[in-house]
Amino acid sequence: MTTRKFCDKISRSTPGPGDGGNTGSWRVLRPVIDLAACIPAKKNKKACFHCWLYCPDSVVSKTIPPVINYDYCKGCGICAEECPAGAITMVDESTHPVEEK
Amino acid sequence: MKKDIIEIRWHGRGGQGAITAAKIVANAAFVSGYKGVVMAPTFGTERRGAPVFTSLKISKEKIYDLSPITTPDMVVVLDHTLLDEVNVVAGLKEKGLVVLNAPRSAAEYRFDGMTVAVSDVTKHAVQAGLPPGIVNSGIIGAFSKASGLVDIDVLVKAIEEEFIGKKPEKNAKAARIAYENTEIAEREGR
Amino acid sequence: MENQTTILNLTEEEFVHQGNRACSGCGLSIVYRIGLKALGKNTILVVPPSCLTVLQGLYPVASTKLPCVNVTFASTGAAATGVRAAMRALKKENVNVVAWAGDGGTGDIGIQALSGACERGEDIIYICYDNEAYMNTGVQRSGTTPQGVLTTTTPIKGKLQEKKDVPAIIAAHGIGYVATASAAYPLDFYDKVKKATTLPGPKYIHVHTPCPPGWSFDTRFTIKIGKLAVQTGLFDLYEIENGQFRLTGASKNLIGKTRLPVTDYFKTQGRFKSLDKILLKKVQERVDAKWAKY
Amino acid sequence: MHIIESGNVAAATGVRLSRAQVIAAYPITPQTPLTEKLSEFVESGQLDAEYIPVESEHSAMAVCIAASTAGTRAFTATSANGLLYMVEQLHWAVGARLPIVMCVANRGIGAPWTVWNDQQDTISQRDVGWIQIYANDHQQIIDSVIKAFRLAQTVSIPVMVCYDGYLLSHTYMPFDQPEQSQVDSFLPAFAPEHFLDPENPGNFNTVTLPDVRPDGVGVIAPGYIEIRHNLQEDLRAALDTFVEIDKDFEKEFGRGGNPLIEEYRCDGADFVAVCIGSLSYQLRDVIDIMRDKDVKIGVMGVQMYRPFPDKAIVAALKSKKCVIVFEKALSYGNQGALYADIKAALYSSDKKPLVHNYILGLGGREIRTQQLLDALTESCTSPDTFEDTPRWLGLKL
Repeated sequence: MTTRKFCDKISRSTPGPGDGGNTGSWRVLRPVIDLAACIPAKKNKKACFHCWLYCPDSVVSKTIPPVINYDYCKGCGICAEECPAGAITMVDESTHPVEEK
Repeated sequence: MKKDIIEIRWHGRGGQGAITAAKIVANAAFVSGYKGVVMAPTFGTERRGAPVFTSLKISKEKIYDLSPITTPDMVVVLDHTLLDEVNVVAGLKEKGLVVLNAPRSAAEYRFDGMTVAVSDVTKHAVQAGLPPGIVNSGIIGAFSKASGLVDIDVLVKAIEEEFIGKKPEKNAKAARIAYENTEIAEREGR
Repeated sequence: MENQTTILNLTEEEFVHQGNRACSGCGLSIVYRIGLKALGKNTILVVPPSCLTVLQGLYPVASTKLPCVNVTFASTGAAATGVRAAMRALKKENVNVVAWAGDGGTGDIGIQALSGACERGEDIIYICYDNEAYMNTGVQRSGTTPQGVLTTTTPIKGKLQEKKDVPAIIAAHGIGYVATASAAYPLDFYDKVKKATTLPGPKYIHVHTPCPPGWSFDTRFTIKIGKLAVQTGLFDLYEIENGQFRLTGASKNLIGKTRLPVTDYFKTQGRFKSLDKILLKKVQERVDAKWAKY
Repeated sequence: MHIIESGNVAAATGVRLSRAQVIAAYPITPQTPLTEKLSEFVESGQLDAEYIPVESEHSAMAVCIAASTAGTRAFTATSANGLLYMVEQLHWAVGARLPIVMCVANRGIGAPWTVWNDQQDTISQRDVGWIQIYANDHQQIIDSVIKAFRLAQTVSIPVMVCYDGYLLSHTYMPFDQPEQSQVDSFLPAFAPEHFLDPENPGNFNTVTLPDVRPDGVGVIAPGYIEIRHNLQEDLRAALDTFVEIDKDFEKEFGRGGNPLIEEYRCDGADFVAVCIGSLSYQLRDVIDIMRDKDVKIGVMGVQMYRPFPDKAIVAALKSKKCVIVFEKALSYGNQGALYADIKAALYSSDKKPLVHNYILGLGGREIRTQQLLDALTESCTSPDTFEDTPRWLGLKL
């Protein structure tokens, strides 16, 4: 009988990032953090992190200051909406075309 | 259709244990050298108290035909009240045998051209210490005596194995009492 | 339930990969991410068709770092039963067996298998994320769609019937733990999932997950709208533990206080735009009557 | 050791000896005594397995699918409408390549309700991708169950073991019950390469694209059509695999030799009756009667119906004058399914016998030996007079 790899017989996926591609390209608006207003950045200690908690795509880091992974950020704006300090603004992507890479 | 198959039809009521009785005889027949043994209950829904029948075919060779018995060589009737409801001798071969659990004597039951064997199994079972109404072990004794097909000792052993944990000695005793008290009325001509 | 978990002590370990196919601003994504943190590595997931099937990824890439079996729509509760039975047979007892299904997959097509699993007392956690319609197929009404909502199968008049109370149906099975939660309160949800991992028998958690495209609102308002559902008293956060009902978290804090009017919630979403004043009044009265009993 | 028991108990005993680990079932006549026996085996400790009394057949197969994906040997059983209720799951189990074994006590399908035997239930599932084995007596039931577990895990394809409802399921006859040690040496433990494992997480049965797609490191993974093509290839190869497994079985147990088709007095025969299931044994009596009258006739039982053993069937039938196919099912709106399959297989043969088709026994209509004798006599006397359409036997219109 034919021998073939088991995974040619079935659909068994293995974990990895970017199944949907670089979902950062979905973004229309880009979240930009104003470090002067951002609570953990301003206090220089672990605090707040609402942007990290509420991010549906886990693209915000729980660091001082929080960093957004724009490769995968879909630009939903929840972080901007939920930031208690109003430190995140959603900026039109078209004004930021050259900055990447 | 094959001539060397002995066909036995068992009549009882749902819940009375006709299937178990036929199964015990099947086991004993197999042990006695009948390689072909096929026992088939009524196909379909079985309801407690309603008339049921079970087919038992016995042969020295493997049996391939699983269709129900239509022309039995013998019929075994676990409950004489069935005689009013069911034509138990339907299709019974000429000079066939009717084994009957009934309180009256064999002479009182007449089936044209058939041999009738009667034992008051209901009574004998109580004598053996079983609760009233257990007749499926006792009837095997009457069957053994009347048919001569399978030895009573082999049947009693099969009864004891089947009734493990369910009063095997009393069931065996019921069969033996019935065996000793089976009255056979030779067939009468028309 | 006292919240033990805070943003600061919530684990940084992620079990969902970046760059998955969930819509921008997805309420499910939030609870999936947080829920898996609570469940941890030693977990097997059972997933029927839903938005989660897409979020999980297309062959051969998986967006979830946990083992998962995709199963047919109606079979989730039974499939979770099968995984648990296999774990017992293999003497792997310390694994969380978790079914994760949508509201249609739970309260409509999947309710028979779920009911069976609850009745048998299977040691599983069943999480239903409720976005109140068949979103994966493009927003058709489900049993859990609220009254008056516009969907693609209730396109003009809105849904005529009331929302099916699935957690109450499951609670009626007498299982040890039933809870509700909301994507807008992820820490509350985290603690409930965490508690479920410590309890025997069937555990059912029903979590409200706002859906920007299905409910017609801007992606940035997912949390705001989830909170409004709770603060207006429409969707209540509670636990039923061994038959004892108690409001929790933000719902508990509403007891004895004036709630926001339900219109505050309805006006935020396009799906409610056909609601008339008569129905609005009726819904407000229903909410008031419900809260009068709390 | 020989015991006299029902066909359902023979099946249950095969499952016990095969050490099934997860069993899920929902009662349906005439399968019910099988699941009753299995629950008794489990409760009494004779079988170390999880018995899940599910709330439907759909869920029974769901439990098996999940338990098998998790790496355990899974079993279920059903009949008729129960089988049809799990159809979606049948497809799922085979697409996921799970070695589940299922017994089906064949029963007619409603409406109208019938509890009695025919084979429409499993025959109508012939295109699903499950392997279908049919047993003709209790020995074949118990042996087939044991072989089915080995076959299923060898080829990663689920197997149905089918036997006639009531005629076999409820009938008692003697059969040899193999020793546990023999079964253990014949049937190795189930040890799949991939299973649900937190240490090596994978996502099973994910959405698969029409085309191939690279994974994260650039290795190309098959698309849906490749996966389905591989299933078909593996199913066809399973014919030879089953022949090999049957040889091993014969070595261990001294029984076997007819895994795909079972012929009786076909040597030198001009006419061959063909059918599936216990009817092929009932026909042996008829063949004997006709052979006594110098009619050159034999009977062939089709033991494995899917994958279809077309080569073996063509080799057995191509030189015959006439093949008479008896069926307890049909492809409604066309002909008997087996009849159509046999004709298709013979189409590529240089010699082509005449082929007749009889439909009989639907919904448990009793099949009398005399009827079979009459039908075969007519087929043998005037083989050229038959139209290419099924004749119905025993109709009382």
